[in-house]
Amino acid sequence: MTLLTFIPLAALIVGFALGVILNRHPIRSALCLAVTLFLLAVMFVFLDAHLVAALQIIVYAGAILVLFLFVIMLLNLEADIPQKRRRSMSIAAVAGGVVFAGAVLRPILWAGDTLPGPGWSESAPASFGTAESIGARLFTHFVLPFEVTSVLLLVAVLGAVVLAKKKLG
Amino acid sequence: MLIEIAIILLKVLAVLGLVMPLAGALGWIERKGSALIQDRIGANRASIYGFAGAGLVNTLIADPLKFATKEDVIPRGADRLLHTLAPCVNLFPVLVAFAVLPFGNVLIVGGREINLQIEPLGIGVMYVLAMMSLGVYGVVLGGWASNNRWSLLGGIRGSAQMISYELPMGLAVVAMILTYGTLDLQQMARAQGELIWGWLPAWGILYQPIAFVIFLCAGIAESKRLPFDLPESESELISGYFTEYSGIKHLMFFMTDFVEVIIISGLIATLFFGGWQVPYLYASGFEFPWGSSIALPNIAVVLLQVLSFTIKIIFFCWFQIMLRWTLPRFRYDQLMQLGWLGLLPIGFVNIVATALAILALQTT
Amino acid sequence: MIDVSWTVVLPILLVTGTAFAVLLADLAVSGPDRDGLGWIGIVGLMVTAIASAALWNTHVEGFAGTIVLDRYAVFFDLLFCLGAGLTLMISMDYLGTIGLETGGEYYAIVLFSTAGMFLMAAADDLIVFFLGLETMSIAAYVLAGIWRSDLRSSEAAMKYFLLGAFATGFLLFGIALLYGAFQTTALGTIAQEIGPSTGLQRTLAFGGMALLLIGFAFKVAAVPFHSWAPDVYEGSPTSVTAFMAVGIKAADFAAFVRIFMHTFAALAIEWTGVLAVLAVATMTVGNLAALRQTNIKRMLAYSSIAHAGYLLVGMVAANAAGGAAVLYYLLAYMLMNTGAFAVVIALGKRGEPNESLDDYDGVGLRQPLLGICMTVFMLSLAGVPALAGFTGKFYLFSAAVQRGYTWLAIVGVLNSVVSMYYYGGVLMRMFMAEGGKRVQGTAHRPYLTATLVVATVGTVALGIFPSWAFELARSAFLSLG
Amino acid sequence: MVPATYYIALSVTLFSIGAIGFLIRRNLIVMFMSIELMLNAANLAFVVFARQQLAVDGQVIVFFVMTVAAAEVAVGLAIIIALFRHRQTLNADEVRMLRW
Repeated sequence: MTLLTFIPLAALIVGFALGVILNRHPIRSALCLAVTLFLLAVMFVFLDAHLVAALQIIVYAGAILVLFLFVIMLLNLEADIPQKRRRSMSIAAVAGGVVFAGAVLRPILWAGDTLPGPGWSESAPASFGTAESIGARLFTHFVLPFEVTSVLLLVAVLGAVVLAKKKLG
Repeated sequence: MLIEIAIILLKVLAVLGLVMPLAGALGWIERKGSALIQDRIGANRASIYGFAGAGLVNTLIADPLKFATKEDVIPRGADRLLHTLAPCVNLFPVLVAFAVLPFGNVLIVGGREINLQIEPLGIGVMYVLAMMSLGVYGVVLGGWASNNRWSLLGGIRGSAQMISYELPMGLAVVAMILTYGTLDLQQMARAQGELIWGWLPAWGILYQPIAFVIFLCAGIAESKRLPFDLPESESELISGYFTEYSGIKHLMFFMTDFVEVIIISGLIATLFFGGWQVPYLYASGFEFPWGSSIALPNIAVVLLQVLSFTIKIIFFCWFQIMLRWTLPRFRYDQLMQLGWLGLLPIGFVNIVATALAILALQTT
Repeated sequence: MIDVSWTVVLPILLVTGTAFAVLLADLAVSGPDRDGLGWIGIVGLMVTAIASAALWNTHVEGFAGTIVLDRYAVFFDLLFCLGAGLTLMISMDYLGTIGLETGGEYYAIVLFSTAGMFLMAAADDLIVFFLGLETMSIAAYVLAGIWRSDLRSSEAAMKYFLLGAFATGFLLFGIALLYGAFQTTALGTIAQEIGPSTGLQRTLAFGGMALLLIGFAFKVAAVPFHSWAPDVYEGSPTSVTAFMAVGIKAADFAAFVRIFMHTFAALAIEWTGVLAVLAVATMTVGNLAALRQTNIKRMLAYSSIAHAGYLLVGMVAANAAGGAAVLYYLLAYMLMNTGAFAVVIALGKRGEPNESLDDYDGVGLRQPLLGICMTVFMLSLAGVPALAGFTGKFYLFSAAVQRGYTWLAIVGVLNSVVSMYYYGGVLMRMFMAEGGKRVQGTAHRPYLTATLVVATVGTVALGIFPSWAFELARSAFLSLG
Repeated sequence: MVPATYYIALSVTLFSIGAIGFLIRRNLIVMFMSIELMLNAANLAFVVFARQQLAVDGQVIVFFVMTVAAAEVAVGLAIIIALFRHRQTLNADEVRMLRW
């Protein structure tokens, strides 16, 4: 990916991410988040993570965010009323966030050092990021976490049903 | 470089050139089909000098013209930006999903081998699922931005229905991935060219009949057609999420419906019915199991393949239209029960059974 | 190849299996009496505990080194079994009291949460730790909100969930930076490479460590990341509050100690200072705020914050004595705090929680046995000698003194003195005041009585014979290597 | 070729935006979405590091993060619905105890 494609894409991602937190209406926030996620999937493609990109769209944009939209519509939420009295808190939060980002970014960007690892300059082998390579790693080295996710999902399903079902008992 | 781009462009044009008129024609076929089933005369005004068959051509031109010249109404209190965006968001992902659908094997032109698939992505079928899962945004946006209760209800119904039925659909696809050992739809289509016992074409439906049924149900639910058309259900919600649309935007919603029918048909054909395969047709021509063979040039083979694929798609489109006018609508709780308590567990069992069968075959 | 080692995951399998058994048994049970389901859980936890104890002398890695079964993991497995078992016991009486008919889901979710804790204690890989943490936390969010007809429960669940997920974000980004620095999420490799790291690798490692620290501070409710704790503890059903205060906090510390005191041991100089400041703030704010509370659950919440501060003192020591003291104190804290919550439950009735401190007036005179139990717990929490809380604090502070943190130990002792005031206040009310409401605990609650007996005996026994348990804790911590 | 550090910078920026959003917004659903932004920032970092190291571990981890996110969303939205049944508001300030 060259600078010519990276900068517009990154700018769009940041712009829509800002849209998420600045829009007054939750639906618009959710849509901005959807676009952000979609653009991130595009970026994943540039980073040779094709399967992850597809999953990002299927799981994140296609299911998780739709759930958000579903709840927003179900509860028929209206736009927020802006509140004045929280301004100082907001300023503090923004300042904190900017300072945090700066503190992490400064050494990373200006270190003149490269990240640990061999691979940035060379092109990735054809097998990198394919379903086969990810599956092989997932079912050998990461087989325990993989099994744990099944318990995790079961707990989530159980919990969601317990909390949201209409009637008790 | 330039030639490659030109080839891709040509492929895109070929696919769109097939899909868009077909989608338009389906509108007419649907009207005719419903008339046929309900034993009445239907869609007979659009004819040329009394010849009703010409109505097809007429519909292809007259319908878009009619929609394009109508006033585009945006209701008061609606979110103007999202209202306009919704139909585009609805149509776009379905159209780009065609990019990985193979419509033929390899065409050889001037020594250059052209893979008859717009983009041979490694993640193939996952890409289609990804694009189809984006289709729900158009429904949600249209429903929400219209400032109309029926629209909102349609949007809510649509979002819940579409994410619910994505799961069984994904499970059916996983079963097919296990069967073929690849994600690439072109590879899947090629694998179906083999023969079982020397004479039976190894189409996916023979291996995975259960996955086929699941995929068919989920596919129809994804395209929101009867018996799963609750997001639109005319008698309850007028037109559901696109009640408040008129003019060209309405046409786009309308088109999306039919394009979805086509992509579902294409997927069914590719996954379960051999894709572009013609039984006993190989790269060099027909080779029948009883020994005789007919040699054919590459171009004829390719044409036959494309024709075969087109016929299969049209057949399944017609099949979906017949379904629509045959079955009554589900109630919403029945819809959810079928998805979550019926298709989903069956899909899981099917995957486990498939995996076990493959394991057993590999170890013996 | 797939590296399956059943021994390593045996305790986790047993407790998950128990959860499944409860869920399945729930289908067979009908009617309001669901104690049987709780019993299945308790028996399952006992089996798990026995199996874990039998593995005390085993030290194996499994699943490509992502999980390890050492004495440290076994110690925490036993601790979690105890905590979950006591929670189930008090729940069996409590759920009926408040009229919460959830069926088997409640017990199953408690057990699933416990399975997540087991994973956190045994994880030798950041991803396994992360998934264990999420399994535990998501189950805990549900438990907090499980009393759906009660507004406070829903609000507590909401707040717990949002802050918990926020903390998860920090933890995850920290893990991402560490992965970037060391090309792996295996704790063993990170421990080896973090010391000699230089340049951008070190920068990333520092960033990751800082973010993990923030995440953990949120999870253990250390000041200034504590603001969620009082509301969540107050709003959740009391049995769940007890579970959060002892079980979940112990699990957070299990991972916190393993990752910081073992994996990041080479950089101890860098993080002990920050942790010392956190410890002081946490102890002081927790204790001072607890002074002003009028609701017993809220008071215990702030006291729980203060106790997290004491535990941080042990971590600041960054040596074997400190680590062992943290483990020991978690055990002591589990006994005395569960006991305190059991007393709170004993005084509540349906529609009448009796959680205000005013409701405690004269309770000790009317129900002397309950009063004696509460006395033991309060004095132990305050750190009065000859009880578990005192020996625990003694170990924590002496570890800090060993490493030259005398000032920190002094702050800790001063804080204990402050805490004496509010713990003593409860006792004063129970034995010296006569209230108008005349609250009387319901008699005939066998499970609650059993819990109180276990907790009281344990608190006293740990106070009088601390060395045995401390040696266990010590050898558990030393097994980290 | 853009240096890998630029991607990490983007990731950190996204993470900060998410964290700021969580702190300045009072709408529970939007706060929740801000958390999703933070998780996605971590995902981007994982993918970049995986590419940098030419090892797919990072991509596998993203798979786990998505699972966790899905589980969190299921439970979180269920809690939101349960809360909304009581109060008909999603303003964090109007929810009595939710002040921080």
